[in-house]
Amino acid sequence: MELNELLIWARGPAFNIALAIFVFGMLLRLFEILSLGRKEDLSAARGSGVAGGLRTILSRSLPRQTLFSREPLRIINGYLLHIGLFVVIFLYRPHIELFERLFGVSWMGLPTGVVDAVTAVTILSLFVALLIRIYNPVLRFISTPGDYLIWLVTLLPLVSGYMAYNHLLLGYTLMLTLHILSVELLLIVAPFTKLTHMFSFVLARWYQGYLAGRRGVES
Amino acid sequence: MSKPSIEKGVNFIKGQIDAPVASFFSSCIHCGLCAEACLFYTETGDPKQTPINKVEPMRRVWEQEFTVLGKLKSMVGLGKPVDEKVFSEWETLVYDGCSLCGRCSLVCPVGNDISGMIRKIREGFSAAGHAPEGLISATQRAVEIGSPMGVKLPAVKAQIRHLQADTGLSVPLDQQGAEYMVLLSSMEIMNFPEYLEAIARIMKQAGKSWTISSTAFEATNSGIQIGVSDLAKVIVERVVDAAEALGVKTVISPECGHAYTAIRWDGPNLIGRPYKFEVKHILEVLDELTVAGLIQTEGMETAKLTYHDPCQIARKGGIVEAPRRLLNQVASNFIEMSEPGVMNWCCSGGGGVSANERADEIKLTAFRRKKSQLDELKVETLVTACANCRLTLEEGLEANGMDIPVVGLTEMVAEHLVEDGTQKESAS
Amino acid sequence: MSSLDQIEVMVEGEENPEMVRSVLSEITALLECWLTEGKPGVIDLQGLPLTATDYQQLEEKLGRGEVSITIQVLGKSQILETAFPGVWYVIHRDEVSNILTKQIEVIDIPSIVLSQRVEMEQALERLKSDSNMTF
Amino acid sequence: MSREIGNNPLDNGTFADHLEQNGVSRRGFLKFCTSMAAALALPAGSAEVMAEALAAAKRPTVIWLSFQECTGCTESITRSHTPTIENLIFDYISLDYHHTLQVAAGLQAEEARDQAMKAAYGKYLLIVDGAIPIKDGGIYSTIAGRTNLSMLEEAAAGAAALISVGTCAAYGGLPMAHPNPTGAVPVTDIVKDKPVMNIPGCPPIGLVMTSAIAHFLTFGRLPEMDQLGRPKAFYGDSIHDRCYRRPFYDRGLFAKAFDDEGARKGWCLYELGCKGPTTHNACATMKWNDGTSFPIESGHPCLGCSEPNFWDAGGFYEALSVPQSRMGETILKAGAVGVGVGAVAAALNQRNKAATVAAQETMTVDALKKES
Repeated sequence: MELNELLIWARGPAFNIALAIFVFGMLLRLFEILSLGRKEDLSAARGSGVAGGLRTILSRSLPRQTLFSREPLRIINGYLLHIGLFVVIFLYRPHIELFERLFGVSWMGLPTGVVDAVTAVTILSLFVALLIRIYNPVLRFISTPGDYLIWLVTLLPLVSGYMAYNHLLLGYTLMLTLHILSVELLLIVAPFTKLTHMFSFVLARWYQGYLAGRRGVES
Repeated sequence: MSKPSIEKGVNFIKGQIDAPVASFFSSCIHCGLCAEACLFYTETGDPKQTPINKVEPMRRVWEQEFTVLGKLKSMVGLGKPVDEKVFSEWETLVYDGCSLCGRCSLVCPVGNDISGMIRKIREGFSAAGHAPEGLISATQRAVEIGSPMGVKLPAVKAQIRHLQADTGLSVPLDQQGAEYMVLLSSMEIMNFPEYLEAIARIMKQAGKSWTISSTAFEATNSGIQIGVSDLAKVIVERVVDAAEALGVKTVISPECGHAYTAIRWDGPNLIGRPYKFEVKHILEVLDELTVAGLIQTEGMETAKLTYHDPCQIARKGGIVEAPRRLLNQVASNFIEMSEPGVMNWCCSGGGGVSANERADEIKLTAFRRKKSQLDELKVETLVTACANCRLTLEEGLEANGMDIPVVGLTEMVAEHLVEDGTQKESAS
Repeated sequence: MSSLDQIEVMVEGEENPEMVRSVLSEITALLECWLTEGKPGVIDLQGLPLTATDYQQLEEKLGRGEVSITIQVLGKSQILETAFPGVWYVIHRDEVSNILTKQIEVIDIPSIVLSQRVEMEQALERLKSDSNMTF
Repeated sequence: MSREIGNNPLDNGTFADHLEQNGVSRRGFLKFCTSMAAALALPAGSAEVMAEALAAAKRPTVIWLSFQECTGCTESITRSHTPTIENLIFDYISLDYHHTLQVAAGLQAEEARDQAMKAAYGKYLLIVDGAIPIKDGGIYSTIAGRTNLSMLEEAAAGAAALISVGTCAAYGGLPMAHPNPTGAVPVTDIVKDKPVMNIPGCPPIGLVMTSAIAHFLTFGRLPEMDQLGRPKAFYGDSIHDRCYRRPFYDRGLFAKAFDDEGARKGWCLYELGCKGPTTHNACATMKWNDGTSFPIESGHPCLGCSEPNFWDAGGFYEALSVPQSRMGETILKAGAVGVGVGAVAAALNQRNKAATVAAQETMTVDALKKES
């Protein structure tokens, strides 16, 4: 009986709390970043900063040839992880239902079986990422406990969702509950860890792209 | 004047943190890809040389000073310190292990300008008394004598006299209202006098009025390399004052990478206002003059040669096509190095590394990257457009027993100018 | 009361040859077991997630044999031999023709067909007392 | 079930005798056992074992107590007006007390219950439908002046086992739904020392109950149950897993309105709020109304009526993946707080930085040197 109560709690009050913390935290972080300001660049511009900023926001999604040839595995794995997360989060019908409720817009989903397979690939890519983090000397050196925390926090919703759908280990209801709770954990943790990059990468790319754009440099 | 202190260092780092820096630290997910772009990592294999690690002290200051979470962490004693030990440990990473080449910034998937942050963090390290001796002395000479290598006006005048005597070319000094004001780097005065000759010949053929300022002939700016904006400002102001007093239209930055960055991009921000004149790199000017048909070249270098893009000129300065147009005009066997243009590998001596004797060893280790690039090509000549690159390359090649002459592009163009036969003969 | 089962419908739907194939392979295994060890086998078709299309396909595969038996007890029961001797459909319906169970039995003859000893003894007694009667 | 209760002439006969008297042959009996074994998902070959055990089973006493309920469960179980095979069991048991079905009323009825309890003390099967209010001493539901609570406690003391029929008895159901004004609780909150089987549903399927009783008669114990006390044979799978519309779910084809193309084509009802994935019941296989259909087949999403707290689990027409919280409101409120706190943090940051920059001395060459 406690199980269903837990599901109701997870879908109700707990989600509210997590969503509130997520929204609050992300806004706080945004204010913290923007408040530090940026000095106006007084040098004579050779190109457009705005165009450069916008271009870099997009262009940084593609790797430099030189880097790709040095680290193909890490880069391909990064793509798998991020595209996988995108598909799993935004192209799974039940999730779209949530976004529709939230934003009032809906879009096409993918067949559940496809999302299921993508989930498996995404989970796999997370484990590859972990292995790289452990075995690559640079990554091992620069990794902090926070990096391993966000790895885990990202993994949990994927695994619980996958296991719920495929009826593994625990009953569907319990797994669904764990899935929702793990997503809530992710929402709570995100604003206060490196997961902020889900939004702040736009700012970072914009700032560097703006600088490069003014100098007429490809970035 | 207070002495350097850790507190001062932290405060200077703090003062450098702006919205871009905050967004960079918020976005870094420790993917480690920047290391793969950094020759100080690829050639040493030392994880400490990972670019983002070099700004770790700045990240700590940012987190503790400008984020609520960081303040909470500090309150419960979880904040990581930024103390004497940290400054000592990071000093070599910040100065010796970075040529501010900016390659890391270009590969970062989230768009972090890491090399820009290393430039910023040096403000704190110099204020904390943790700048390298070599750079301090160079800066002292630049501020007090006027040139980091201690070159004074008489030396320049002597060179001008030699040049005029040898070639009959005139070199105007302090000519009011000239179109161009030409800057030199100390190295060009001391090591590569060919540059001044080349300029004189080119200007003569193009029929442009030009001048050298007796109060601001030096283009290099050690303040930028050591990371002290206040001193960089002092050095830039000399050039600005001279150029505006002479009423020149354009100031030409010499074949020197960081000098170009200092005068072209940083200068107006250091003095807090836009210039009343334009700043162009010599390669830009040459390209313009060639396109306008004001200078013509003849004959071709037949030697197999390649071009080394100086980081501050190409990756950070956006001048990539001009040198190639010029080269193709005077060389018939020009081949590209691997990863040319914006993604070039640094010579290993930029960003103050070459002025920092302590970094000699790591600089030579890092040079192996350039060496292997050159080994692939087997060229007879190496062309570049930065006196500092040139010196570093020459040293590196020598240390590796490689016999490849390094030539400045401006000189090479000058050698092929269409002139009357006698002069041509004597020049080549 | 009529059952929906009695309405003739043409089944349209997704084909799922996997299900039918796995049922057939289980039947094969059971028949082998009956022939070698003498152990009868049962498959409860209703316990399997078979669609109407699957049923139809299965029926087509199994075909019809020579024997078909109808038992009238607590509703109609049908015992049908398939084209594979030893493989039987045993379908029990209730008084209003709703299907109670639908099974495949693998045996020489489904036990429900056999007369029970107790009842045969009772029958014998009835016959004996009947034979005393005169016509 | 139109027989007289509490006055059965076959008090001492076995089940086999009972069948024989009703003209059911051994074949009929075997058929009955086959269908029971199939319903209970017992392994193949169990029908014969069951037949042997049942043949010798003694007629059990059954007492049925109804508390906070709507009689829907009784309606469901007695819905069939034609004699079905499961009725064989109902015909056989000695249903000694059921206040809706029994002929007796008032004192006479209560006496019948007392008698039955005394006569079969420790051996009878107690069936309960409805939740039990316990707030304020249980005064919110009484029968013949006695609270449901005391009646249950007394009856449970002498029961061999209990069956909670319907979601109210099993998990509290509607009476226990928020805000639960009467303090209703399920049977298992009160009876802790007897085996209790839950047959939830609003209402549950009749055959499930019959099969459970048949199991009790055959094996002398309740069938295997899950963590929520439900017989696994019937509640082991979720509606979703046994749903004939499941292929549409897998292909991502969903009806989005009750009258859209998807609905007409029979696509999955997940987005219309179907609780099939988290609901365990046998509707999808056993179906309702003599096997005619079940809610999803009739185009309506599963409400999840056989699960605990189903009344409080959010809107019936809300997809399972949609949080049951006012997300828009939460975002606005949290956003407002975030902007407020963010503005304060931003102001502090700006002051902090401005003060730092203002306090910086202009750097000179001498300031670079540690010792001089």
